[in-house]
Formats: sequence, structure tokens, C-alpha cells
Amino acid sequence: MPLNIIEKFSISYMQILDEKGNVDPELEPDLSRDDLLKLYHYMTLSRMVDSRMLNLQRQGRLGTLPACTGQEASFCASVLAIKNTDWFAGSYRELGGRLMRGDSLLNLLYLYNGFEEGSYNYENNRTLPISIILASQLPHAVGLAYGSRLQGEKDTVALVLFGDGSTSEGDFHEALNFAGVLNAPVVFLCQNNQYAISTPRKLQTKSATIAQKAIAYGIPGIQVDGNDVLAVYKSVKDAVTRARNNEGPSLIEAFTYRMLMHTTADDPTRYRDDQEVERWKEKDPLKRFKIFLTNKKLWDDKKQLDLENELKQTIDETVKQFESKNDFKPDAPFDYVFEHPGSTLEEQRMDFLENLKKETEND
Amino acid sequence: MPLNIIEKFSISYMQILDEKGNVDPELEPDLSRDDLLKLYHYMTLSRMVDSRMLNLQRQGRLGTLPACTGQEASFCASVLAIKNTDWFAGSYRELGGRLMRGDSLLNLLYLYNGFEEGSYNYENNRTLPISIILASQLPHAVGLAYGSRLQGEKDTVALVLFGDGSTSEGDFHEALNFAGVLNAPVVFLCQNNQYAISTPRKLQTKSATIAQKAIAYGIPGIQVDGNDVLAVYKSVKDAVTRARNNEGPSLIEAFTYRMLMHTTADDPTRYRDDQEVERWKEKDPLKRFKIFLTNKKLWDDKKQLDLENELKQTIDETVKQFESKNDFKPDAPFDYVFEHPGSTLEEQRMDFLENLKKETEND
Amino acid sequence: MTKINMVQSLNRTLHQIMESDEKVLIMGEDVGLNGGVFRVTEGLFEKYGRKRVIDSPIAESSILGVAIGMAISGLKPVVEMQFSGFSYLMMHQLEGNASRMRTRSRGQFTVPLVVRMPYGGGIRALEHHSESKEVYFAHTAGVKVVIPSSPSNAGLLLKAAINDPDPVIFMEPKRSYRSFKENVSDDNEKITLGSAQILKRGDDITIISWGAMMRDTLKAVQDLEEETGFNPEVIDLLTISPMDTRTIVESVKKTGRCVIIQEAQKSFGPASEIIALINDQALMYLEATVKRVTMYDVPFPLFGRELLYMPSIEKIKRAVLETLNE
Amino acid sequence: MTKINMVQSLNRTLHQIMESDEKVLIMGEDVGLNGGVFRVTEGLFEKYGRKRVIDSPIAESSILGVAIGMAISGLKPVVEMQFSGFSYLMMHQLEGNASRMRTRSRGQFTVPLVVRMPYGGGIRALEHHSESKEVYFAHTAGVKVVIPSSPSNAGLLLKAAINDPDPVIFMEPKRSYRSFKENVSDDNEKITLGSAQILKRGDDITIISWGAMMRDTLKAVQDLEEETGFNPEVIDLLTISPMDTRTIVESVKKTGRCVIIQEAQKSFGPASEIIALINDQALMYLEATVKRVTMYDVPFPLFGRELLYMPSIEKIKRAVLETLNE
Ligand SMILES: Cc1ncc(C[n+]2csc(CCOP(=O)(O)OP(=O)(O)O)c2C)c(N)n1
Ligand SMILES: Cc1ncc(C[n+]2csc(CCOP(=O)(O)OP(=O)(O)O)c2C)c(N)n1
Ligand SMILES: [Mg+2]
Ligand SMILES: [Mg+2]
Repeated sequence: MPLNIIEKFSISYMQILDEKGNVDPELEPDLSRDDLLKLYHYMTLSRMVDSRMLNLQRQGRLGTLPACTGQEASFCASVLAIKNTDWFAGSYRELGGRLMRGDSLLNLLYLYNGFEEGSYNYENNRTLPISIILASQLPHAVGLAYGSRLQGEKDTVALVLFGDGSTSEGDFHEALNFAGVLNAPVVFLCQNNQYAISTPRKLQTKSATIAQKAIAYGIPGIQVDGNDVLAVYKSVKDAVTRARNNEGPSLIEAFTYRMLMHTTADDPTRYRDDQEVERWKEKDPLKRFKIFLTNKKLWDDKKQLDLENELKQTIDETVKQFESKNDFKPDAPFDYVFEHPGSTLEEQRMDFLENLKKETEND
Repeated sequence: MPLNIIEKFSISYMQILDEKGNVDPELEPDLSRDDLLKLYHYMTLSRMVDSRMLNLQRQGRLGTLPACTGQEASFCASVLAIKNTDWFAGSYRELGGRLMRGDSLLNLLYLYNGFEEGSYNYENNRTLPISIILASQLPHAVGLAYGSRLQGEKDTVALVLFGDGSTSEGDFHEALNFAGVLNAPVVFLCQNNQYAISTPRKLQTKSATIAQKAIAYGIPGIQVDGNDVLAVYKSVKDAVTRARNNEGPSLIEAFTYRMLMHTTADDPTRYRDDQEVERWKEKDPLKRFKIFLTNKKLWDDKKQLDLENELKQTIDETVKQFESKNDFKPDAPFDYVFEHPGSTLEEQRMDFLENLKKETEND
Repeated sequence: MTKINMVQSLNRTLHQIMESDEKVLIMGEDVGLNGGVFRVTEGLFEKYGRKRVIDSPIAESSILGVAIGMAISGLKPVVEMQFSGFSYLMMHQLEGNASRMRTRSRGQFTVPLVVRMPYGGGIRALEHHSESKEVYFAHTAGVKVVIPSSPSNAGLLLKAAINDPDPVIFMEPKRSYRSFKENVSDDNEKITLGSAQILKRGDDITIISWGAMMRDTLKAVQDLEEETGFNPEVIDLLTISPMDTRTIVESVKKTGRCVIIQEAQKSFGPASEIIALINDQALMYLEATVKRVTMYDVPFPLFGRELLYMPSIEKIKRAVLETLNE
Repeated sequence: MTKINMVQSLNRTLHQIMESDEKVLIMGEDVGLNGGVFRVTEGLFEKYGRKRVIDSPIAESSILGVAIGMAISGLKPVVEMQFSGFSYLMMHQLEGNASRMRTRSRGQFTVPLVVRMPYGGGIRALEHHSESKEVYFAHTAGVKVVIPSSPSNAGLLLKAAINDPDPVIFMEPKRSYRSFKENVSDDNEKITLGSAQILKRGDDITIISWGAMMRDTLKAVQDLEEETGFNPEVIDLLTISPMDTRTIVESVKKTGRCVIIQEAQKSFGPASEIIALINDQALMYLEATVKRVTMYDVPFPLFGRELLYMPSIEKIKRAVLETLNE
């Protein structure tokens, strides 16, 4: 008697817009002109802001920064697939996605200059702040999705982004498993950018894909070309639709590449060669999206130039504004420890301010 | 263009000895007469000790205890498949397996009577003590297996047991993933006894099987009838052979049932009905193993009676020995905090002993 | 009013608050159908259903992690760690997220949740079921740590913790779960987060404790009062962090002597912080060394010896007498 | 001898010990090819290969968990938590297993491993990269906690930690990683686990610190010596747990005054334990309140304000002067 096969699974790969700009018409999602242009706008903005911030960092005007160039399709097209009333939680490598969610560039500059004030998102109160403890935001997304549903929001879902390295953490496992059991409306999007700092994907896990980890939780999993806006958008949209329809969580692996350093403290030449980077340049998400838009007659060189000029100007102005501010309140870290801080903490604040006064007097 | 399927997986189920005692000759493992009888001996011992310990607990002579009845095939047949020089790590629900590994019943009684001394295994120094923090012993097994190999033991493997509920813990995930990446020679055996205290397996995870979780780590996974000694033995043996041949780790789900309470502090009637328990009685691992041995002419009623008498006598004597001992050294907990404790701890020990003296004087 | 024990008092409060506040949700291992291994959540599942009373997978880190998300979404989760000995699995969610979300987001997101956990020794439990690690939590800014000591303060403190807009670690001394009963009322203004309670006023010595040790302390005090006629001031800490410095300091200024009884291991324990506070604000009033009665710096022993290692009535009495005579 | 910084000193010790002891193994995130994010493990991967220098998956709990297994099997793992802020993910493996395996098995299994972790503020790092949580570990029986303060003691202490038969948490003050260089020798008998070091002998006041604060403390002392001619005794704690009580107590008995400088948050911090020890054994020698210079009870602020919140040379000087004049 041969062994009895009791379960069968398969994992698919989706690409719609290939490296040359060709589209698979059968899979092409129905995106409005406005949405397509918005997406291109934010991806371009993200790329430009990334390079500007790295510049500011090199000049000592910002602290340690992650670089996001190359992953724009994966974090922007996924955000396009959810609503403002949905929850969004990320790690730290989703610059353009955060800008689409209403994070202001000015605030991001404050934040990377070491001021908590930059974490406030004035436009959207359903975007969690940057989360650095890897995978720890995944259970939050499960709770957000479940919590909103329980409070009567029939439609709300949560989208959560994280990296390939983060899938090794216990919290990744617990969150996906928890979401499965609770049937929580969450979309888990792994930006597999091939590295966790210096550690390549193959040292992170022996599984052939990240997508197949979904099988462990009895939920759908798919691998998509993470540099293809259409595949990312469609896969997230499909998962969001399932979630909205109470069909539970999904895992998406966006196969992409970190073109630059992990953070400004990192030197990628220590662990990967230039040829690899060159090969991935061919797969640039912006390049092929531009061909797609041009083919659709939605884009041309003039528009490109106008956009770049416009964005450059906005960025310049924001940086100016950023550099003119230096009146952050010194005792702000005491403000939000508790809603009701109690006397010990208030006495510590007084002590802090007194100390500060003495030190200023000494100068 | 349809989606491209990039990976395919399947999960098999193995049963060799069915509930009626029928054997699948094609899959039947080659077990010697001695091994078969040893296995039956320890399974019977386990069952009898379990019931005796529960009795002692009810009389207030032991503390809180887990019950192991019903799972004997899963923990005994798996231990039979490894060598004494292999590492064994379990949780707390593998009584007969521990006895096979040289844990003395006397020591177990001391342990469950609240004395650390009972944790010492005089016969085998490759059996880790009982581990209560769920899934936390899984990474240990990975390190043991890897460490022994690195130190030149070409052959050593580690076998680690845990429950279905423990698969929800982050440590389960991290350990299996780690083992995959390190290609560590470990066999992960999940005793899926359908419950984690009161929580049924289906509230633990949405996946159809525990076995399929192996797919997340790119390692082999199989579900076996956990009440079938032959299937458990063969699956573990196969996994051990792969591990010995540097083919890496495996996950085995032994599908079994906890016939009694979670621990003596638990009342299972609160969360499951008698009919379910009755149905599982039909699947008793000892019952069908006895039919198998009888069919092989290795067993008969006389032998059964002799064995039971012999074991009862051993147990009685051990319990007597256990009850006669009451001279545990009060300051033993200071003995093994550090190899080099330093003066603070030694002063605390003096303080402890002085206090004790005063208290005895007061009496 | 009938007398009830601490489990009943906690359970009663949970029933009341689930009834009156839809935002409250219960989650943890075996808290639903089984009513919790100590039955603190008994009857809630039957009454409020599986959506508000969740039997979670065994995943302590995510029990807190998911609860953080729920809390941000507007709920008030009350989660259970089955035993405090398994709460260390969620330390990073606590230190890194629950305690910081308010400050990280400048008040945009808050985490009004309670983590309940039975803690402490003395009930003949297995390994990992007896520790007192309140310091781990108390040394974590942005988290409050509360420990009731009796049926009557347990319910009130739990209610205050659930209504607090910030994360509260609520440690339940399981040795006191069923060991005595009290009349329980719903209004005692003195029982609020952040306030210690003076159980007895006196001026010979200040005796401070909390949790299960409170009862042994009171017994020791009673014995000594009868034997020596001394007049102690007894303080029940109730909130470990932030600590009620004023009550402690004022008392020690008055008495000049102090004994602290803690179940936790000695070094780096809560008593050390109390001594530091006394040092800061009342050193010159001290007439004797502040005495600590504590567990030793060993992993908590298995139950065969636990009572030898925990502070006992006798040890407390000796420490008080020594301090009075120093 | 050429002068080297702390990173070089640690790296040098690791090279020496990997060479001389086959049992030593390195594991952690990015410790291999990349040589660690601070380059403490640089060159080891190239020399000893991927079997003894393991770039692990990102899984802090299992980095310790797997290392525990390796240690039991006979190896001496030296694992790295990339930043101490991510070490809380392994608290349960530490409290529940590493610290207890010897006692649980009555000495049958031991866990000779070292957990290295950069800790502390002052280098303009991101959130979670600046905390000082030595108390979490020090309040855990069965674990030793060591913190070097200079290139010369770092290497010696690391060697002692690796050779210790029990688990050692080795916290590296990253602010001191590259901020100064020293001549480093391999023999200084005074540098052993469990011993504090008296850096300056004096009798006016005892000044205690450790880690990165040590250097600021020494600068403050130097300034004050020049300005006031006072004669302080300066102690570098080096081992946080178990603490060198004797050195502390003897010094305070002599000076009658004490200032403790800690980077950790104030409440339930290491200084509280030092004060408790002084209370126990030297209270009657005190001529002034023992002063704590600490971080405040707030989550460690982002780097824009970190220097305002950490103990500074000026704050230390003021505290010393106040204590001298009390
Ligand atoms: C719990 C935790 N451990 C370690 C780190 C340090 N760290 C920061 S980023 C990083 C690599 C993350 O890789 P990945 O998840 O692939 O995300 P990517 O940076 O590539 O976007 C590490 C190890 C951390 N932030 N959190
Ligand atoms: C980390 C941790 N969390 C919680 C517990 C409390 N607990 C003890 S046994 C148990 C259920 C375990 O279920 P399973 O893994 O299926 O093993 P079984 O008891 O069924 O053999 C729980 C929740 C624990 N021991 N460790
Ligand atoms: Mg990555
Ligand atoms: Mg089970």
C-alpha cells in the first residue's frame, strides 16, 4: 500500500508587466487613469526623496536612514490597493507607501533628525508609525483588523509590510497563525528584497519561496514580481477583496531588490557584487512602468520633466522648512509617557528642566 | 496567460498497524523480536506508572502531574528509533519515552514531589530534563544536533517531542527554520493529541495538518497514526536515517489523543464529551500492538499476566523507596546556581541556614 | 453582602465591566470555554461569546501583540498570561511597543490594555509557575504595574486598570486566589492606581509589602503586637510602578525604621527601589538599617522546598524585631 | 604595543580565543561575512569558516535557544544580539532555560555561553538602539552580567566571560566602541568576573559607575579635582551581577558619601541595588544621601534629545558637589 496523500498544495507566481514593459492583457487590473498617474507620481517622489534624504544624511543633517530605491512598486502599488479607512502598518522600508498614506515629508525629516514629533501623521490616523522591531508590527495588524470588525466596521482591512529577514522571527509565525484562526481581514505583504542587511535570503530560510509559508497557516500565498506595479496591485487587491468578504488573511511575497545600502550605516560592497546590482537595474519598477504609461499614451518626456521639476521644488521647499526649525521643546519626551503621569514623573520633569536651566546658565 | 505554478507540495499519511491489528506488509518495518518486546514492555510500564502516579497525586503524595495514557505509541516507538548516544528532548508528556531513555521512576517521583534532585538522569546524559516552557526545547535540540556534529560526531542526531499547541509558539517556527538553514540533524515530532489543555486543535491553527507546516521550512513533513507503533517507528526511523546522512531535519505529526486530563489540575469534562473519548478508546495503541504481537506468536495472556505482575512489583518497590526518603538537603537550591557562585550567594546560603536553624530551634 | 474570594472578586469585576463596556474584550490561553485555568474568566464565554472572549493560540508574544492592535483600534483588551512565568515571551512587545506607542506616535495611538497574570509561589506548582518578576515590568517606562492583595482591593484595582488609558501589568498573587474571603464593595475611594494603602497607622516602624506577602505580614504584625505591644505602620503598596513615594517617605520620616517584605529574589528587587527612595528623601530620619525580607538569588526552587525559601511569618517577625532593636 | 579601541580589543580577544579553543563558536545576525554591524567579529568568518561563524536567521529567541543546545553539547557559543534593544525577544530562553539548566539538571547540563550585545545611548541611533536594561538580566538568578568600560578591560572581561562555565550577558557600551584608544595587555589580574575595580583611591567620596558613563565620570572627577582639590574614590563596577559588594561597602565606609552614575532609567535601576547594599552594610557611615545620576523614567528619547536626558559631565559634577556639601 503506498502512502496516502492527504493534502496537496501549489504556489503560483504572478507577473503582468514584464521588464520590457509588455503587459499580460488577461491579468491586467482595471486601474483608472488617475490611479495610474497617482501611482507613478508617488513612485517618482519616493525615488527622489530617497536620494535627497541620503544626501542630507551624508551631510550630517539627518541620522541613520534606510534606503528604499528599487522597491517602489512593491510599497506604492500595495498601498494603492487599500482605502484610507483601512489600516496600514509597515516597517521602515516603504517610503513612498507612507507618503501615499499621508505621512508628510517634513515630518519624516524631523523623525530622521531624531525628533519624535515627526511620527505624527496629520492626514491619516490609520497609519501606524515606523516599526523597527522586526515582525513585531504583524500581530498589531491582526488586532487592528479584528478590532475594527468587532466594532462594527464591516469593510475594514489591514495591510502590513515587512521584509524577507523578518519572516524568521517568531512574531511572523504567531501573527499569521493567529490571523488564520481569527479569520482576521489582514494582508501580509513580504517585501523580499533578497537581503536582511548582509544576510542573503537563502541563509534566512531553506524554503524555496516565502509565499509557501502561507501553507503552514492554511491561508492563500502567492509570489509576485515585486517590481511590477500591476502584479503587486492585483495580488494585493485580490487579497483585500477576500479579506473584505470575510475570507480571511493572505500572504503575498513581492520579489524585489534593495538597490542601495541597508541603511546609511551599511556598506553593501562587503557582501554582494556590482554585477548582481547591475542585473537588477534591468528590472527597475519605474522604468517599466514608464514604458507602460507611455504605451498607454498617458506619459511622455515633457510630462516627465514637469513632474521632476515640480517634485524637486516641493522637496527643496520642505527641506528649507525643515532646516529652519530648531525650537523643539526639550521636555517633550515627558509628554506622552502616560495620559496620567503621576507625581514621580512630573517631579522628574521639573528636575530635568531645572538641570537644563543650570546648564544654560553655565554657558 | 494563466498563473505560473512554481512549487508543488503534498502531505502524506502513514498507518501500518490499523485499529483492528491488521498490518500493511509493504510498509512494516524490520523490528527484531527483542525490540518489539522492549517496546511493549515500556508502553505497558508507562501506562501502569501513569495510573499509579495519578493515584499518588490524588492522595496528596505528589504535586501537579500531566497524564500520558493513550500516547504510548507516539513517545515510546519514537524513542526506540534513536540510539542512546543521540540526543533526546521532550516536554512533559512522554513518560514511557523518558523511562526508555533511562530516567528512573524513583527520580520522577522525587521530581513530581517537588525536588530538583529527580531531574538527574543517571543512565543517560543525553536526555534533557523535562521542559515546561512550550516549544522552548526545540531550538535546544537544533543546537545539540549541530554542536555534536561540529565536535566530530558524524552520526549523532537529536529527537525532540512537543505538543500540537506548542506549534503556535514563535520558538517552534524559529527552531524549524533554523534547523533547515543549518541542515541540522534533528527530528521534530509533534504529538498532536488534539488538545492544548482545553483548546482544541482547530482553534490552534487553521492549517489542515500540522505536518504541512514543514513546507514553510523546505523540509519533509508527514502525518502518521500516532497510536500505531509501526508507523511512528518507521517515520521516525526514516527521518533519523535522513538526518544521519546529512539530509537535514524533518517534521512528523503523530496523530494521537490524550485519554485523560491535561494535568491533575484539569477537568476535561468542561471542554469535551465522553463520546469523543470513547471513540478514541477504540484506537488504543496498546490494544492493537498486543493483537499484533499475539498474531506474531510473541505474546499471550500468560505473558501479559507475568509482565503486569512484574511491573506492579517494581513500581510498588519504587514507591516504597520514594516514600521512605525525606532527607533532602534544604540548601540544595544554592548548589547549582553557578559553578563559581561568589560571596554574595554564599552569604545568602549562610543566612538561609541560620534562619532555618532559628526556626527549628523555635519549634 | 456575602464574602467572596479573590478569584470571585476578579471574576465579578470582569462580568460587570463586560456588561457595561462593549469595548472590553478577553483573550488568552484557555480563558473561554474553560474559564481560565484558575477560573478568573469563568462564565464570560457563555455570556459574551467567542468574539469577545477569545481562546487564543498558545503564543504569548502575539497575545500581547494582537491586543496592542485591538487597543489601538479602540478596544480595551484584558489579556491573560496563563502564568507570569510565561510572560517573558512578550517582553519585546511590552518594552518595544505597548509601553511606547503613545510616546512614539505623540499621543496619536494609545494602548489601553491590561495584562493579567497569576504570579508568585506557595501553591505547590511546577517549575516556572512561582516567580515574582514585577521588576522586569516596573523597570519598563510607559507601563504601570499593579498587584492586589485581597478580594476587596483586587476587583477595584482591576476595574481601575481596565479604565486606565495606558497599558497595565496586573499581577495576581495566586496564593491569595482562594485562601481567604472578604466582603467586597464597589466603592473605596482609596483604591486607585498609583496609591499605596496604609492598612494600619502607627509610629514605631514602617512595614511595607504587597501581593501574597501582605497577608503573612499582617499575621506577623498581629503576633508581634500581641507579644510586644509595638505600634507599627503597615503599608500595602498595591501599585508597584509608578510607586507611591509620598506615602512611603512620610511614614518612614515618622517611624525612622522600615522593613520591606518581598517575594521576589533579593538582588535588584522592588525593595531596593524602596530603599533608594527612602535614601533620597528620608535618610536622615532613619534610626536603623532598612531591612529586606526576600527570596534568595536562586532560581525559584521546586515546591518541595519553596516555603523554606519564601519570606515566612517567622522571618518577618525576626526582621521586625531586629529592626526595632537595632 | 599600539593603542587600540574597544572594538579592536574585543575583536582581538575573539581571534585569540577562536584560535586557541576549538569549542568556541560565533553566531548572530550579520556576524559572518559582514563582521557584525559594529565589526566586532570582523575577520573571523574568513578565518574559521561558516561552521564556526554562523550568520543566523533573524530570530533572537532561537539564537539563544540554539546556543543553549550547542553549549550543552560541549561548545562555548559566543552569540551576538545585534542591539540590546532586541534582546528582550530572548528573555524566556534566558530566564527559563539558560539561567536554570544547571540547577534544573543538578549540574548534569551546563550552559557555558556568552551573549554579547551593544547597548546604551549617545551615538545618534534609531529607536530601540539606545536602552540600558542591565537590570532585566541582573534580576535573573543564574546569569552573570558584565559591562566593560575601556579597550583594556573589554578584551580581558570577554575572555573571562567566555571561559566562565555559566551564562554571561556581556553588554558592550557602544558609545565607547571607538571613542578612545588604549594600550591593551593580556594580563591584569584585577580584571576578573565579579570584581569591581578601584580606578582612583581617595577618601572624600565614593563615585561608582560602569559602561560608557565611566569615561564621563572620570572627566567630571578630573575637572572637580582641578577645581576643588577633593580626593574621590572612583569605582568601575565591571560586573553588575553578582555585584562586588565588598569593594563598594568598604569604600563607602571610608568616605561616608557616594554618587552613582547610571545610564539606565531611574526607577528600579542598578543604582537602587547599590543603595540597598550600602543601606544593609554601611548605613551608619553615611554622612550624606547617596545620590543617583540617571536617565529619567521615560522611554529612551530619539537622538535629537538624547544627550539632554543621559547623565552628562555637568550633571555628574553637580551631583558630586552637592553630595560633598550636604
Ligand atoms: C527584532 C529585531 N532584530 C534585529 C533587528 C536589527 N535589524 C534591523 S533591519 C534588519 C534586517 C531586516 O531584514 P528584512 O526583514 O529583510 O528587511 P529589509 O531591511 O531588507 O527591508 C535587522 C537584523 C531589528 N530591527 N529587530
Ligand atoms: C510558553 C508557555 N505558555 C503556556 C504554558 C502553559 N501550558 C502548559 S501545557 C499547555 C498546553 C500545551 O498543549 P500542547 O502543546 O498541545 O501539549 P500537550 O499538553 O497537549 O501535550 C499550556 C498552555 C506553558 N507551559 N508554556
Ligand atoms: Mg530584506
Ligand atoms: Mg496537545
